[in-house]
Amino acid sequence: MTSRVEVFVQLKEGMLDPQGKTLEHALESLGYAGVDGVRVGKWITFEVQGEGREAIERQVDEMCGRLLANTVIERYTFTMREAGA
Amino acid sequence: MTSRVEVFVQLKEGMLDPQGKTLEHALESLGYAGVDGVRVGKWITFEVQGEGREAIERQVDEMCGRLLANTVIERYTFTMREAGA
Amino acid sequence: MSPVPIGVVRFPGTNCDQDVFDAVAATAGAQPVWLWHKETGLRGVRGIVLAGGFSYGDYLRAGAIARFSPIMERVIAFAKSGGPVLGICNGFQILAEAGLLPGALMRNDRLTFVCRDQPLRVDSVRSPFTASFRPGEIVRFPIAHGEGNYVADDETLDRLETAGRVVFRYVDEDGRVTAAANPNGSARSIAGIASENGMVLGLMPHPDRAMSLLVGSEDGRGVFRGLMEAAA
Amino acid sequence: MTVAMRDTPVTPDVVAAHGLRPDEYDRIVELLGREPNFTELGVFSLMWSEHCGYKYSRAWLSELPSRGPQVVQGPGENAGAVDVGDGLAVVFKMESHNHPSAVEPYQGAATGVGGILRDVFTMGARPIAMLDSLRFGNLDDPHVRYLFRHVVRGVGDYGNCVGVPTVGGEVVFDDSYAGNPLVNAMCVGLLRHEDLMRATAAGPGNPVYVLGASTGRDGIHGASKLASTELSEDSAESRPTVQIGDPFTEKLLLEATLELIASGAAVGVQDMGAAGLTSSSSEMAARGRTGIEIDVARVPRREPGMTPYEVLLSESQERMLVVARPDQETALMAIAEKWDLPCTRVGVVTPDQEWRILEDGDEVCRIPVAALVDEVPRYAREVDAPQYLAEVHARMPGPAAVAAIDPLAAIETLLSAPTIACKRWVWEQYDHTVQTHTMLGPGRADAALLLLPGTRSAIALATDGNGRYTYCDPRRGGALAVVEAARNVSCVGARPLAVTDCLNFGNPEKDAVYFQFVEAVRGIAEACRALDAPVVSGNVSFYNESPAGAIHPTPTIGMVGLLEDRDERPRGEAAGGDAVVLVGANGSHLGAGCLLSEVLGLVAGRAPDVDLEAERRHAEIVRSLIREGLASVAHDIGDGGLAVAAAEVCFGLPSGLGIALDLPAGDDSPHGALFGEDGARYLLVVPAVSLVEVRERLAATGAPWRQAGRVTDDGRIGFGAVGSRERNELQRLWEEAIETRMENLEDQR
Ligand SMILES: Nc1ncnc2c1ncn2[C@@H]1O[C@H](COP(=O)(O)OP(=O)(O)O)[C@@H](O)[C@H]1O
Ligand SMILES: [Mg+2]
Repeated sequence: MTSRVEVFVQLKEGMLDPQGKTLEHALESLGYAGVDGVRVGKWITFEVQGEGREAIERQVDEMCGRLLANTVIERYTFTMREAGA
Repeated sequence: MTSRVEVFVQLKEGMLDPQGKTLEHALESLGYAGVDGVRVGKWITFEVQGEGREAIERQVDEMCGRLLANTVIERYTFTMREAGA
Repeated sequence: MSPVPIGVVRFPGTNCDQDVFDAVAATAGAQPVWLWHKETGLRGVRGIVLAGGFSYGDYLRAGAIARFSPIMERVIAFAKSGGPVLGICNGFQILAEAGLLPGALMRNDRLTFVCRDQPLRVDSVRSPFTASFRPGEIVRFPIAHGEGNYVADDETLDRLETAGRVVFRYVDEDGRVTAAANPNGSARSIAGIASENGMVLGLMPHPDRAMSLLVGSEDGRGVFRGLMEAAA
Repeated sequence: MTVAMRDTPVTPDVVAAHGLRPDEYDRIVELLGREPNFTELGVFSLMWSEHCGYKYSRAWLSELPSRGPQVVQGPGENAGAVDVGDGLAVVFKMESHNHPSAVEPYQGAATGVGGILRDVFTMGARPIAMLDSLRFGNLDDPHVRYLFRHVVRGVGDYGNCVGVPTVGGEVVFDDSYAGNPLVNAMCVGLLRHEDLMRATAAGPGNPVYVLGASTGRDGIHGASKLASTELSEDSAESRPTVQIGDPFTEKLLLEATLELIASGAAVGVQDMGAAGLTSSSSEMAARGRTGIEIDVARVPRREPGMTPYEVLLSESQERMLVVARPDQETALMAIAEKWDLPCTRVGVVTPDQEWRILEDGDEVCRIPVAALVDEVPRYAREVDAPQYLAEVHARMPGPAAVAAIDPLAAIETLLSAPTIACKRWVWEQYDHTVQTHTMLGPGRADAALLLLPGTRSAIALATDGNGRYTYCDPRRGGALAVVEAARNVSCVGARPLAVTDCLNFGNPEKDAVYFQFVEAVRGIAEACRALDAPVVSGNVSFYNESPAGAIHPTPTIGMVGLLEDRDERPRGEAAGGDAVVLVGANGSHLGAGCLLSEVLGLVAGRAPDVDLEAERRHAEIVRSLIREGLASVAHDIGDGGLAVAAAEVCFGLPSGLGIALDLPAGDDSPHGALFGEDGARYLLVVPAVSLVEVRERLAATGAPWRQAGRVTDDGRIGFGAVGSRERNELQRLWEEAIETRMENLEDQR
């Protein structure tokens, strides 16, 4: 079975996000009013082969915790769906 | 009305994605077999104030094209939902 | 007395490896030894330096991938057994990712790479790496990094401070901690921290680039002397 | 799909779409003895383009001096090389990446750095320094800021990651570059003479390898637009013409290549840069007087379904073509594996001087190597001076208009003009201290100064060019680029050794542009000859035009100088009471200068006259004063004249010090003396104790000179009777001009 995974990584709540702040200022100076709380994170997509939804989920979770996010400063979520489905 | 927007930015199809490539190698050497086609993009979230779903959508689309994505090499999509809803 | 072998770890994207190798070689009593990232042994070295650079490209996050390399498994064990380990720049990032030092190094708050001559204050001489400095001494090491913004929660920061584990701080020419003198937004202007036993030091500035007045400063020699003595 | 492409008939329209003229096509048919197929046509269009074949420029480039006892390798290889003593040679070249940077500034600049690095390390040299010479439009325009911000980031991120210090360069802002920025990068490498590697495909039977990244559809330019219309199922979207840089792979390639060359396993190595596999393979064969046979099916791909046409023309980055010794293939593979780089055998060197391309064993192209490399058409024509020159010269404002300019206000305007202002915002983003040999980095002196490890000597590096001068006076402009670089190198005590050039011009098919080019090359040739600084490598970039017109013609010069004893450099120390000495005549020439352009917004008049004999003599005088410790600071007088030079010298002194200038007596208008950009001039700081000796020495040379002022303790900069300003006030204007503008974030991405 091939699953399509999308991982979303963002700085934890309460951590200052300078990139988000900068974008927010930039949007403002371009005249986009009313934009607030911009945060910039990562969106990582891939396919993974394997059997058993739960087993794969566990594996992806581990990949996120070990490598894709630094859990000292970041939090992550991910979604999974069967590819081609 | 406050809408929550999520923007997803990725290199266009066919573009070399050095980030994705090195990440894929890393996952492999960490023993995660069967991972394929890793691509690393940006996930930008924010809130925007405004009236009229379509008007806001047009505005967000413009923001993406002008600032949030580099449309020479990247493509983007976004989702919107009413905040607090 | 035979020279003390000091390991210099080379990841494929390490680019200060030669600088560090030369710095160790210039330290009386020390002998540099290359350690390749694919190696699973430490060649009998008694101290280790993780040099600056971009270990595996560092596209995802500096040091994120390097910490899982074969050599790092051994470096982690070596540090846990009390061996001296010096992490400079990317080396600091790797030590933080590996959990040998607390906190994390985020992208510089100004969002750009920054390279300059940086005055630093030696805020603790408890660690063997700074044993040859005077407390409060101002030294100059170059900095050159894009992800040197040190962050940790307040509790951790307090703990580091009270235990004398904040070793270097960014200061201005007069030795004052100011926002303008902080090149990357680091919490409490922290430039380098040590482990509880003082034997692991991570810092963003480059003592390896401050080994000769010909290039502007020789203040880095003390750090390498400290490493050699801790390893001896 | 593949079949359809290969069978695409070669009609006159297809030929024209490939940028080939009908007579050029006829010549191809004559050389082949038959009509080319579609793939072969694409190959010719590339190899016969200006970019690869130098068809408009080659005839003139041959006028540049390229010999000298110091030259180890002249033009013709991936980079030039000069002897620096102690068995060492310095390898260097400059290259442009203007068009890619206009389309995608970050990636364009980054891959420009990548390309020039490869040119140097394929020679077996370890890159030890980078310099970047940049031109943009007006910094008050958000799009210009966007280009500037991302070009700088691209240059920095790539060089920083590979670990090569960017130690110098220049940045100029002028409207003529608004639609077409210039991004020129220079790389300098170091090797022992015996390690020099040439890009030759020698030894029939030797295997040919591709080392490094896989091949995608990157950068298949103009020609491929046509190809993609044939491929209806692929949308233009999926046809990236922008190349993405991968500095980590470059670093691997750098280490692997140097190891490979040191191991003796390689016969020849060539970067697969512009025109990729096609130019690298045919040029290597041409140099080796051999043939080469490559099976494109064996070239590792990043994407499925690529045609031979695409594989041959792809400009994917971070790839090398390697000709190996037949008995050394295991050594080659071991090195590739150590660095985790793919390495694939794709062909073989043949004895027959044919360039043969196969796909899975079937022949796709067969072209005599000479037809691709030696038979490139060359166009040389004599054209008359264009009309605009007389108009520009006539536009020179009269003395009354100049006298009306408030000199103190003009000084402030000049110091805060981005072209003159401090470039810290740029070079702080570049790692300029890695490799620990940077004695004088950016912002420290007019040229960078690098230690040569294991020796007593140092090399000086500088880039210079002035588009405004060249626009007003093409020949002088070419010469002035060379002499300014030589002055910069001399200011750190070094003697010019050799140069590389990057010739940025508009469309050479236009007579005016062609005239500018030919004259500028002549100017460069004259100056290089007079200064004994041969041209050992270079690059031509034409078609730098936007809808608003051509850029100012901008030849840029990268110079390498040698300081045999690193201790004989200026010490930079100064104290109140030291003398400020002007070597050279008093200023008077305002034509084509910064006072007119920055204060009046005028490009007018003639460029400063070039006296090569004076340049040579004055540079020697300055070097000898530095060598003997009689001058502790030296700065050449260029943009903005004496006023700007004095301010810049002052900004480099310990805080608290000032400078009081004396202006020459008997002048009613101080503008010429303050702002004149006459050549062969330097401003020195002479320790008070040495002044008597310096006077005697200068008097004996017969060169014009005067004591132009002194170092003061009052923290002010005084401009004679014109008035004075707080040093800190002027310094702030100068230091913050660019930073303040870049704090505006609307161009951030
Ligand atoms: N793009 C750049 N990259 C690196 N260094 C630069 C760049 N532009 C300017 N510099 C450095 O800033 C200093 C001043 O440059 P410039 O203003 O061109 O000086 P000058 O007018 O004396 O030639 C030099 O040390 C130069 O190398
Ligand atoms: Mg200049």
